[in-house]
Amino acid sequence: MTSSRRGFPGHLDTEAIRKDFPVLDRVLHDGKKLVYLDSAATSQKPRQVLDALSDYYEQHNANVHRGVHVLAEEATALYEGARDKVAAFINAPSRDEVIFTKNASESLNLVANMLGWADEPYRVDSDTEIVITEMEHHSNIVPWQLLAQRTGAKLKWFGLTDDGRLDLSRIDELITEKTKVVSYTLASNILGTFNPVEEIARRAQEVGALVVVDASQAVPHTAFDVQAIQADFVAFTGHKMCGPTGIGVLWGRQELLEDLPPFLGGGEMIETVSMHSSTYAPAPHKFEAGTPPIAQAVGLGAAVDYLSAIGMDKIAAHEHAIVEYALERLLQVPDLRIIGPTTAEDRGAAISFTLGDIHPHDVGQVLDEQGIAVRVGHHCARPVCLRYGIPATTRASFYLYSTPAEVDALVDGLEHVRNFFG
Amino acid sequence: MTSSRRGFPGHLDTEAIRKDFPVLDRVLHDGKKLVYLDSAATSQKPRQVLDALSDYYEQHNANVHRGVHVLAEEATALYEGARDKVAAFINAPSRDEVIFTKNASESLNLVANMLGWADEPYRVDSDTEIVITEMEHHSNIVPWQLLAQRTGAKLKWFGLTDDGRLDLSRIDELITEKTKVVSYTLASNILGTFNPVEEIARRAQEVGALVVVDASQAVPHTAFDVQAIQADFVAFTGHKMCGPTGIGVLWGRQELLEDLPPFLGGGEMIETVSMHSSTYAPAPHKFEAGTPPIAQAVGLGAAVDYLSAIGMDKIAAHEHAIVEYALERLLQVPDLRIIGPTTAEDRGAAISFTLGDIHPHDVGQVLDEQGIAVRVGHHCARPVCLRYGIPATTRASFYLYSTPAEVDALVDGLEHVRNFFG
Amino acid sequence: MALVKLDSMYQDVILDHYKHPHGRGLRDGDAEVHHVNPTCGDEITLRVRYDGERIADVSYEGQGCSISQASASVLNELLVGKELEQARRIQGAFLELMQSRGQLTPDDAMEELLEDAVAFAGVSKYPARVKCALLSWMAWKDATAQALGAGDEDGPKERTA
Amino acid sequence: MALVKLDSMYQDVILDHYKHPHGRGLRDGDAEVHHVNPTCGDEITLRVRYDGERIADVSYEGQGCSISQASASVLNELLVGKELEQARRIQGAFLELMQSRGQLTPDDAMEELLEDAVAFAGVSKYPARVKCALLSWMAWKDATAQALGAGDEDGPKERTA
Ligand SMILES: Cc1ncc(COP(=O)(O)O)c(C=O)c1O
Ligand SMILES: Cc1ncc(COP(=O)(O)O)c(C=O)c1O
Repeated sequence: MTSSRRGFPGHLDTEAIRKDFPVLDRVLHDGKKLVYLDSAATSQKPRQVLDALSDYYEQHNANVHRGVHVLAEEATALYEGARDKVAAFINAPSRDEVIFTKNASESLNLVANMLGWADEPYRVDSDTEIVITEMEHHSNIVPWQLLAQRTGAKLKWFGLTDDGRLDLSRIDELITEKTKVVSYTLASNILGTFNPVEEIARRAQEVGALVVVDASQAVPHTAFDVQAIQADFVAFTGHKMCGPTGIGVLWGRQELLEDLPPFLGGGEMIETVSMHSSTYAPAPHKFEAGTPPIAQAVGLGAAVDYLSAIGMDKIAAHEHAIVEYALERLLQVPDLRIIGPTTAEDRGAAISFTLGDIHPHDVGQVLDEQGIAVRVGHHCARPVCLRYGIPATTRASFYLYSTPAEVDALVDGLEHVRNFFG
Repeated sequence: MTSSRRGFPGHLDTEAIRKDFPVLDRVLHDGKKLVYLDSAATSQKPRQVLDALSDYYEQHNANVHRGVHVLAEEATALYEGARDKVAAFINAPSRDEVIFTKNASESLNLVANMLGWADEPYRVDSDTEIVITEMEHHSNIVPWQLLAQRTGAKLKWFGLTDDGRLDLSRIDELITEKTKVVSYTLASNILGTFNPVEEIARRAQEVGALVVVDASQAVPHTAFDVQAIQADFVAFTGHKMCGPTGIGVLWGRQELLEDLPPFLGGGEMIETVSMHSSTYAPAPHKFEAGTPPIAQAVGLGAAVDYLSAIGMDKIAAHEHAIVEYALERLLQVPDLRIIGPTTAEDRGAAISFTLGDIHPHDVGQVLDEQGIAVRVGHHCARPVCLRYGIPATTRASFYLYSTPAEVDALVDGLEHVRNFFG
Repeated sequence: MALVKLDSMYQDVILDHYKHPHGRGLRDGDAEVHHVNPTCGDEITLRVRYDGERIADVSYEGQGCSISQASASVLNELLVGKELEQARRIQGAFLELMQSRGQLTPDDAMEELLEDAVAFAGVSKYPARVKCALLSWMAWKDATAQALGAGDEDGPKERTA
Repeated sequence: MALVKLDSMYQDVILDHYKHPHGRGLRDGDAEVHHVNPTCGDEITLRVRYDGERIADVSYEGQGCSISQASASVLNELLVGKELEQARRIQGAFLELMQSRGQLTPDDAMEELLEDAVAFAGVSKYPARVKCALLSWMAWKDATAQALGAGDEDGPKERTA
């Protein structure tokens, strides 16, 4: 492939894009410019999102839904407008299917708890099974472990192939008539793998299991359509898609949201309350107890506008090119082993690797001294490390503002790491 | 009492304080300056808090806890530094007792769920009782109703006296050996009442019940000491105390946090995860699943700094004076009935009232046209409305930036409302 | 004090209906529903009586603001005596007007159809109040479905929003 | 490339211990503990053997970064053969140094007490790495409590942080 330090011809104009992200001008350690390769942990935020936050607080701040005064109406319109934007961004059939949570973890816990407290036919109990995969983020493992413990349900999972993909060979034994729910990640935060939707969805439908998709590492990076992925629930998180911290999303099919019980109780989620009993508001409000993350939803709406204006297809193409280039260059580094797919096919913008037997902590530390920010550790996906017999990985991850020059800096930095511990 | 349109001599310099709050310059409806009397719903935010948010996102944004790079270390230090500030603000014996949630509602649900899943001696089940009060916010009613439904426990409550105070006369029958938990609000968001701590705590201790305090309307307004109120858990919310939306706090006694099970599962809250089982991190992390509200915690830390610099005692004295003046003037408005205590003793900065049989919606709308923002409705405390046989109230609420001139504007506005519907 | 905007919400017609409601009180009916507006606590109990396809009576009782009370009064005035089909047309037009966010200026046909109800045009600019104006109309629709057997079988629904 | 700051963390002494660890491997002991650092996955299994109040052996096996590995090696070198009281003093001084956030310059007394372990002074500036440096020391403390019967009765603890 062709590349230059100035960007990829035909792809995103990163020079212009980077001007939108104030933090990318940050200078570290005696004059080294920040090379931020940790977007899979959290993305940076463009000026447009920060301006939306300031504008909200400086002009319109009020609590939502219950007010007849101007600020309350404006705040409500902004908050509910953000819901419209997110619904459009993921092509949700109805805006009422978009629930704002605090992060993807809450979204996934919300589903697990709804199913634990549900009536039939949804109820997860001791006669039923839950299926996940070995490449899940802890946030899509622990909620199901807790549910299994508390209901007596059995937790099962797909294993992984040596090249970092789901092993679907025993799918019919894993997903059975007993399976009530299958929850899997669309894109792995540690391996980078994009998982196949069709096969899992087909088998789940065959046995009547609900499908939950953790799209935390997918929605930020590619055009996303909830109607295309054949899921019943989809979780993702604002801070990884140019939005603020403190906001996540759960999309769910309307009829399920109507049938399933609430999770958190409190203000906003009720219809009428007496000391003896309460009835609940229709979704999405049923699942949004208390004062919602108002400013954060507004910020996420601005992030969605920002990403849409650039174009999700263009962002995906840009990242694909970066990943292709990065894989090519990293594979030339001596002793470097990629943990996950080694080609850019069906692959996201996170690349994990080990470097000889230099511990990732040490790799990360020496890179940091050169201004290069990568993540090291098990990336909240420890079972993947166990599976591949490694304690941890170093992970470089890219986004719309990443450049080939940053890939070059990483490769040079790794050379320095090898010399240091050589 | 003496008062003037310029402020109360000896109390806060509102002219200076108001300059910190950009939204207070907002002009509505053909040139009317905003008179914001809805701080009990949510407070406005000072420039200092907005600057802390911008600074975080523009200079330090990264995910916390797992990074060895500079931004990750800075973000972690800022996030954990906010925990230190909040711990100091409420005089917590240990910083590890401060859990960040998304709002007070989540904090209260967290406690209810911990107790539902706990082992003995904490477990709430069908042999046990839960005691709340009739003046709770829905966020301190519905979580306990859900817990009672799901465990079979019995829910009981303190009634109210005609003058808007807790009726403690039958306390020994209400709180019994069967009572596992007593949860009550320190300050009512609708009546304005400050509740007595001693009597409830004494009786709860006698029977060995845990005490949960909803301090959402207290912490923003008065010097607060968790050690003085003899509680086991305290919940409050950032957006009512000059902080951002999207952040709440649960304080809990360390030994309880150690013994009680987690609620939400996911990244950050674990110690070690395998597909078969997981162990959990010590508190507070055990209760903070997923990427926390990082920027929002930082903003709350700045809010706490801001309030502390002014002085919580001064803020309380200022509000007391405003409330005294407001009660005096409101009681002179014909047909106006205060719902709640009619004197400023043991009373917070929220005043609810009805105005003849003009519906609060109409009161609020006509006030809004004059630039005056009050809240109308049941204020998420519908049982209080039922108790006093009214459909709703109009509520004016004050904060450190409120002035006597705003009280005068309210009283003039109410006069206009009466003429309009007269 | 300039109250142009406000006056456009609180039209004299509305204040009139509020102060002198038509057909208030509960009388015999074929079906009864109870609706609440969870965001503000407005409540209405409403009964319909049909004479074949003709609306013989709409009786109601409730508590709420001037907008929700006046709207119920206007509903009674407009719908009682009408054939169901015509009543549905009126209800549809009122819904359209209320959801217009102040963007719709009623034309002659609409004015003729809605009569006094056009006075609510100004309310559509206030999202928080639209639900008040619609409360009785949603209750009527629900009660009608029940009375004529077209509704679901759950009995009175508690949901409006 | 200027690596002043980094060099102050990765002292030659540390790199030396990392590349040539002392006393690594598991041997007989009176108690065994397994500690993990949840924030990064570093792990250590550590055994102590006592001869009265004298530390006869500290053996260990684990995986982790240079800092945690070197720290275990230094621990072995420093503590084996010492009396418990003296070992506690050393552990206390090391803890103090590690929690100093780079604010503490070891004085002569501390240098004498800590020997090679003073090389970790630079690590204390990196909060994320302090836990790595302390992992084996916390494990030793825990194992000692168990071996000498002063610990709680839960058996091996899984907690470090
Ligand atoms: C007394 C009281 N408790 C709880 C809450 C709930 O707070 P939040 O909506 O931030 O969860 C509120 C405010 O709405 C309140 O006034
Ligand atoms: C695949 C995946 N799922 C879930 C999460 C959890 O997201 P959050 O921490 O925002 O809850 C993350 C990110 O940390 C992730 O990468």
